[in-house]
Amino acid sequence: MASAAATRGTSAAVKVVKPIFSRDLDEAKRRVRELYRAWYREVPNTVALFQLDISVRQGRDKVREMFNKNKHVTDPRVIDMLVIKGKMELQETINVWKQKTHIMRYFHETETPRPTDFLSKFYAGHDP
Amino acid sequence: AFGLARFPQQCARGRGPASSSASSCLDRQTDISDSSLLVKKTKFGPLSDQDRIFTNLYGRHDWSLKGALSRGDWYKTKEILLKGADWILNEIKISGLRGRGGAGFPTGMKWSFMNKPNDGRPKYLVVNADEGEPGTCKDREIMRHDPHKLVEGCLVAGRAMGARAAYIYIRGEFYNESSNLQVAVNEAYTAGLIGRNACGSGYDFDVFVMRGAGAYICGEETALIESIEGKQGKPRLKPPFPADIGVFGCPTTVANVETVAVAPTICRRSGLWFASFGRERNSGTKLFNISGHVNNPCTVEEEMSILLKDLIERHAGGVRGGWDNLLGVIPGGSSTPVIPKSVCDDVMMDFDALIEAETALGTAAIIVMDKSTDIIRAIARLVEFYKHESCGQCTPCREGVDWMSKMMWQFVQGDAQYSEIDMIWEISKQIEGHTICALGDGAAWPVQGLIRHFRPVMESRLGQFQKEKNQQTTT
Amino acid sequence: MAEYIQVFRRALGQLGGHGGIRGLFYQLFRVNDLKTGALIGVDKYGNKYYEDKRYFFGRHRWVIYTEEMNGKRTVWDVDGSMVPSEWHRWLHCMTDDPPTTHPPVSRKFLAETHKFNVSGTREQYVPYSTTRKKIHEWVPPKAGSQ
Amino acid sequence: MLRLPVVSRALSGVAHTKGYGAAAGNVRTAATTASNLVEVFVDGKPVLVEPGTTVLQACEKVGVQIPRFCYHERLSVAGNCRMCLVEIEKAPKVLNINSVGKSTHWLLWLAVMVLEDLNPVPVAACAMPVMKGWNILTNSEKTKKAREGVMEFLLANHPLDCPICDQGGECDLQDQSMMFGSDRSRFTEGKRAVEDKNIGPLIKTIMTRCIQCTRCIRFASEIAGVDDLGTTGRGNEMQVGTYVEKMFMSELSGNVIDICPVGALTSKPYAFTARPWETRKTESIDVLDAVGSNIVVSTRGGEVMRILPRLNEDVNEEWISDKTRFAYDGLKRQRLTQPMVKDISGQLVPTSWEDVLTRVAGALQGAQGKDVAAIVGGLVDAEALIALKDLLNQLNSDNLCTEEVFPMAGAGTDLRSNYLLNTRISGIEEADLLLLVGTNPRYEAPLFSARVRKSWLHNDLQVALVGRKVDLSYTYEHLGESAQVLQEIVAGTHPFCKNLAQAKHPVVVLGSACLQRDDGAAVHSLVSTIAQNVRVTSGVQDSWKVLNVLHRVASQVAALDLGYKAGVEAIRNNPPKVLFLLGADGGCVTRQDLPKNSLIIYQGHHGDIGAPMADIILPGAAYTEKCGTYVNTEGRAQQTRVAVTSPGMAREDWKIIRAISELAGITLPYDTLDEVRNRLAEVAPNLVRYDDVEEANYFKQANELSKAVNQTLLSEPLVPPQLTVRDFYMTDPISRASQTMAKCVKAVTEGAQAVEEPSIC
Repeated sequence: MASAAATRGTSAAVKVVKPIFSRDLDEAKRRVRELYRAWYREVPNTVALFQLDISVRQGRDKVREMFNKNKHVTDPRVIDMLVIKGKMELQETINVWKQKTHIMRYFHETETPRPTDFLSKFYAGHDP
Repeated sequence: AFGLARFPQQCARGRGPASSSASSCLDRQTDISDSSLLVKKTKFGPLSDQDRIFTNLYGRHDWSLKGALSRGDWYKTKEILLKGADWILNEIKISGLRGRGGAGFPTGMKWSFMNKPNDGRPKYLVVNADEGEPGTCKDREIMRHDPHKLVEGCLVAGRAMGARAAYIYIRGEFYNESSNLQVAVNEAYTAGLIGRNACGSGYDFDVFVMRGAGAYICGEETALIESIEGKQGKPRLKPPFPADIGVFGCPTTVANVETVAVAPTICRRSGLWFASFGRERNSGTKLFNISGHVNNPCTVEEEMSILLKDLIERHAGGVRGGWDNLLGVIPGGSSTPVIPKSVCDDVMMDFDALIEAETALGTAAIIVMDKSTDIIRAIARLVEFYKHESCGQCTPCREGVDWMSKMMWQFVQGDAQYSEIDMIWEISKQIEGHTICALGDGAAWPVQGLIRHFRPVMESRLGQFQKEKNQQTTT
Repeated sequence: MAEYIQVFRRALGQLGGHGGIRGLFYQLFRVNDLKTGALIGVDKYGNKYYEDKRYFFGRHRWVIYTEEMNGKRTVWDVDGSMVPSEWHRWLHCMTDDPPTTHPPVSRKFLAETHKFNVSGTREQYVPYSTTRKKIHEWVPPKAGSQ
Repeated sequence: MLRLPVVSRALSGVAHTKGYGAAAGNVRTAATTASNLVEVFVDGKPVLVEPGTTVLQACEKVGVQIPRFCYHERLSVAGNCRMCLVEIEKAPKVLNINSVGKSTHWLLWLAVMVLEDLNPVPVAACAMPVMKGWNILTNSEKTKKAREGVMEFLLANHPLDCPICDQGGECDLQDQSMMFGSDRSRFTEGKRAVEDKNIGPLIKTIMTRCIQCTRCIRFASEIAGVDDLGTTGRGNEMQVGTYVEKMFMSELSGNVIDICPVGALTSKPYAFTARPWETRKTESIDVLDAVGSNIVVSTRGGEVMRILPRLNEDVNEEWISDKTRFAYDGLKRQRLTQPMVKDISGQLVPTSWEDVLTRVAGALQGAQGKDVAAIVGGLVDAEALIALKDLLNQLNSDNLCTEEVFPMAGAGTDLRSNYLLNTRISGIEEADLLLLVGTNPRYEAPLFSARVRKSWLHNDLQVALVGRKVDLSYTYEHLGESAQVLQEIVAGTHPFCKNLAQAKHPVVVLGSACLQRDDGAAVHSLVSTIAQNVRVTSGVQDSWKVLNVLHRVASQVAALDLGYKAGVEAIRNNPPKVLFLLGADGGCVTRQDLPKNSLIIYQGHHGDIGAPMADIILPGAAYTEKCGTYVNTEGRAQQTRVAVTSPGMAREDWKIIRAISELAGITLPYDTLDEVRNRLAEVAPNLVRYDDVEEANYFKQANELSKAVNQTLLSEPLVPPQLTVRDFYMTDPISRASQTMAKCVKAVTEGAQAVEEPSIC
């Protein structure tokens, strides 16, 4: 429903869309800050609880990085959605519904980029 | 003894070249002006000797052409043929003749189905002489003692439907019958009665005798056609009906031996004469085969609608040990349901009366069973027969009859539950009407008749068995 | 005081037992431990087997590996499987009779020359697959066969 | 056996055979006019159908499926399973008395009469033609009861071995007993057991499971044309079998596996390997003959588990040949999985793509013009063909040949009409006379042959054959063995000319095997002249095509469309330094034909005949592993799809060629499949119009040109290469690698018993 509403919103910009939580960007930002704060405070617990081989600082840096990844988003509806997802992650972390590997997956190096030109694709393997 | 005693008279009538009534009939166009025939009959039988069609039923006389001529066969056949198909059909229709093979379809109507515009294909008459129904022995008597009646009947019936040839499909076990029939056909060919320009009427007609290999199912008309064509004798689907696509893909009518054999006599003596016997819609004379627990088993020609009791007492010398010793009767060959004594007391032997009694006339093969009979075993044996003779083509018959047979033998032992009586009733209902041909029905009906009238017998058998078993376990 | 003397004596014993300061350090770096004991025997590869009952059970028997075995230099790269089977049972306290006093019964399944464990090397045993091969590749004919 | 005398078919309307309309119904006949439609009701819903439509078909028309076992729309109606019983509610008798007497109406009337008598008996929907005003009750109490009863009987003697039955999951009996059966069993007796029969290495029989629907028997006698199967015994002992212990020897035998509604006939190679719900199905095209049968490739875990037919009325209906169905195990054997080069000792050793491509590119750079040549085999897709052609053209070479020969004299391959099956496969159904020249369609194109048989059976197609006498599944007039017969026909001195002159829709089919001969051009010219003459005498419209060429390999039409030269004569005459074999396994050019220092590059998927003589081997993808365009003998472009990834380091063919071109410095201008197909469309637009047949024309002109051919006819008889079923099974690298096909050959030559049986089940 939400996505349908979102598309409608983009097609007719004048039209007031139904908000998820936040009525405007400021409110959305407030929610983001709240979430960030919660994560920031949770990191030491997480490191201890999961016996992670990282320092608290590294954990907080990662949180910051994850938030920064989406800093270009301006649509309050999208922000709200991301906040919801972030809260879900947080809850899963606090309740130890995740396991160590799931946490460490945030620190996983990005995979090697796929080859783009024909010949390297050919050498790399089957590329349907 | 009663049936046989009348022979001299019969022959006396038959010896003349033609009876007066026969010749008169040919000269007039039949109409319903003869008011004497409109009087409704209430009493049927016994048949007087001059009204018998099959005058050499017991083989006391010469069956060959010479004897046949002396009994009035082949008399004025040419004139009958020259009267044309419509006249013959009209006579048959007036006579009210119904098929004698079991189903009782009005013969006149059936034959008239063949009278449609010619599309270039020849038409055929197929005579069903595959008489395999247990208890039935009427056609064989005709074929071995009066084969010329059949050959002439083929010609007349063939003319009525414009057939090019007749195939007589005779049961493989009937060796002597087929020999006699073949001889009769040869005689008729030699005498110019059939073949090219049959009887000098300008009509070409061939008769072929073909022997089956002894399968009961080949008595079913479409299976018979398949068998003639050289395939496995398995019934075809209808439609298309044989009248449209029959033997070798050509229009075909399949008729019983008796039906065909009475046709010339009907034409000679008029349909009204034939219609004067029996009740309305059940007219004519009929060959009855009485077998089982009677003092004198016999095949006898009798008027339709005769009382069953009358028939048994008069011709078969009564039930062994007296009428009160009667347990039940299978009135129309093994596939018809059994009727108990209470029904037998006053039932008339014709199509409609027996339908009302929830059985059927069938081939009019009366199987009499007295009180010494193990009726469950008798029916079980019949079902086993049908199991053995099922062609295996369609599911309900193939699987159901086998199942019924197994269950029936358990009932004979008594080794079954009471609820299984209802179950076998249901199974028989699942078979009935769901098969390609009527064999499934024929296998289901005896079981249904048994349950309908002899359920207490079955239940007591089951109880008996339980009791014995309990005794054995306690001791 | 006597305690210190005891310690001193043991230190001297270590110095003597390992062949002076140099030997002591060599031993320390190589074995990561300094122990002296009775030399029970030397096998044909040069592994030396010691026993000192003063240590508690489990530590009282040890081996100082040879420096070169089966053509392999084993100064630093030692492996437990260098102990031949006849010494193995004594070393692991399966028996108190060393092969020096009780020579082992020779068995035909015992190798003449003891082999190292080949796990992790090219010669290691790899169980063959019992599953069907999905693709059977074409094997080119041997050169000159056609 | 089934072919009825002509008179019986004179009867108008529907009553053709025992099939009664249903079998005849799928033969294309002139459409009946809409005016005499009959209105019937299905559960009260009105529907207009043609007279003679069966109850089952009428129900199908409104989307009501009647359960059935024995009924199959392409087979005659047996009506023996009785599963399709439905109750009929008849309208008050509305009989037009005037119509009685006309045969068809008369028939209907009779049926009404009989029904009147038998009512209220449910009727078998598959066989009963509808009457006006009938209300078909497909869901009434009586109908349900009848179905349940039949179902109970069927299950009474059916073993409960679904867990070990290969039909499980696609079993009609399973499905329908769930839908229509009772929820409990009352059968306490012992079940019947039937001995299994060995009917060859393809079909596994578990006869206890048989429900005697006789579909297989009818398929064998009607479609396959071999009366091998039949029933023995009566009643409950009735068995389906081959009468005597023998193999079910038909090139279409595998189809009985599909039509068997239960697990009585299952696939032997597929036995106990997979379940239908765990396989992934990919719709694809068969390339083992030139018909281009539509198939479904079932795969599991990157492995082809089985191949099933896919419905295409214009090509294969719903049948496929045994080679198509069972040769898939050839895809797993003898595969080229990594690039190889010959080392100094002359031994082929595996290497890397980088290495091998550099070598090939280097060799190509060093050879220009006529020093480079390519031969393509029979299984190559159009994408690879165009890529290879572009590559060689960049090198200024035009030595591109196909292995199959096609005479270039006269119009040669310039006019498409010369080398296509112009009438199309489905067109055979409308033909009334078929002249086969030097071909054995039964084994060269089994599904074309099945179509001919269908037409022969239902439309009185007259067939004549010039060439070696072969066993076809229909009768034919044998006109003679040698090509001189053709001359006589052209000259009008042959007695068969009379028949030709009378034909209304004649078809002449020339087998591609004839064209391999030295006098191929002359034969083609003669056949072209016969076709042209017959076309004039028959007076058919321009849309009717007479001349046809029946190819044997899948790639030929696409190759000719793309401008490949047919035949390797040019290469033998002018041996190149670098020879590129693209799937060429016919062995037309051997190393002896080439100079000592020449380089042979083989690209393909099987180590068969081409690979051992190569210096460099480039592993390609087989037809189940690539998305490729194939054009069948009709000129119909169809595409295969990727069902599994190609094994090891094998790559799609066009990609290999594209990679070579880049390394050789002459980069071909396409990187993706779509771009290759755009290039295809530039060269031959019909190749990318999938499932469409581009019509060919200019028959007359082609014939005119062919008259210029000045070749003497050889006196040898025209002998197609596949004479018996033994020759059918192994014709290409894939089927030659297949063990199943090898077993078939063994079974055919030594009897079914010679092939060892797995002792399971």
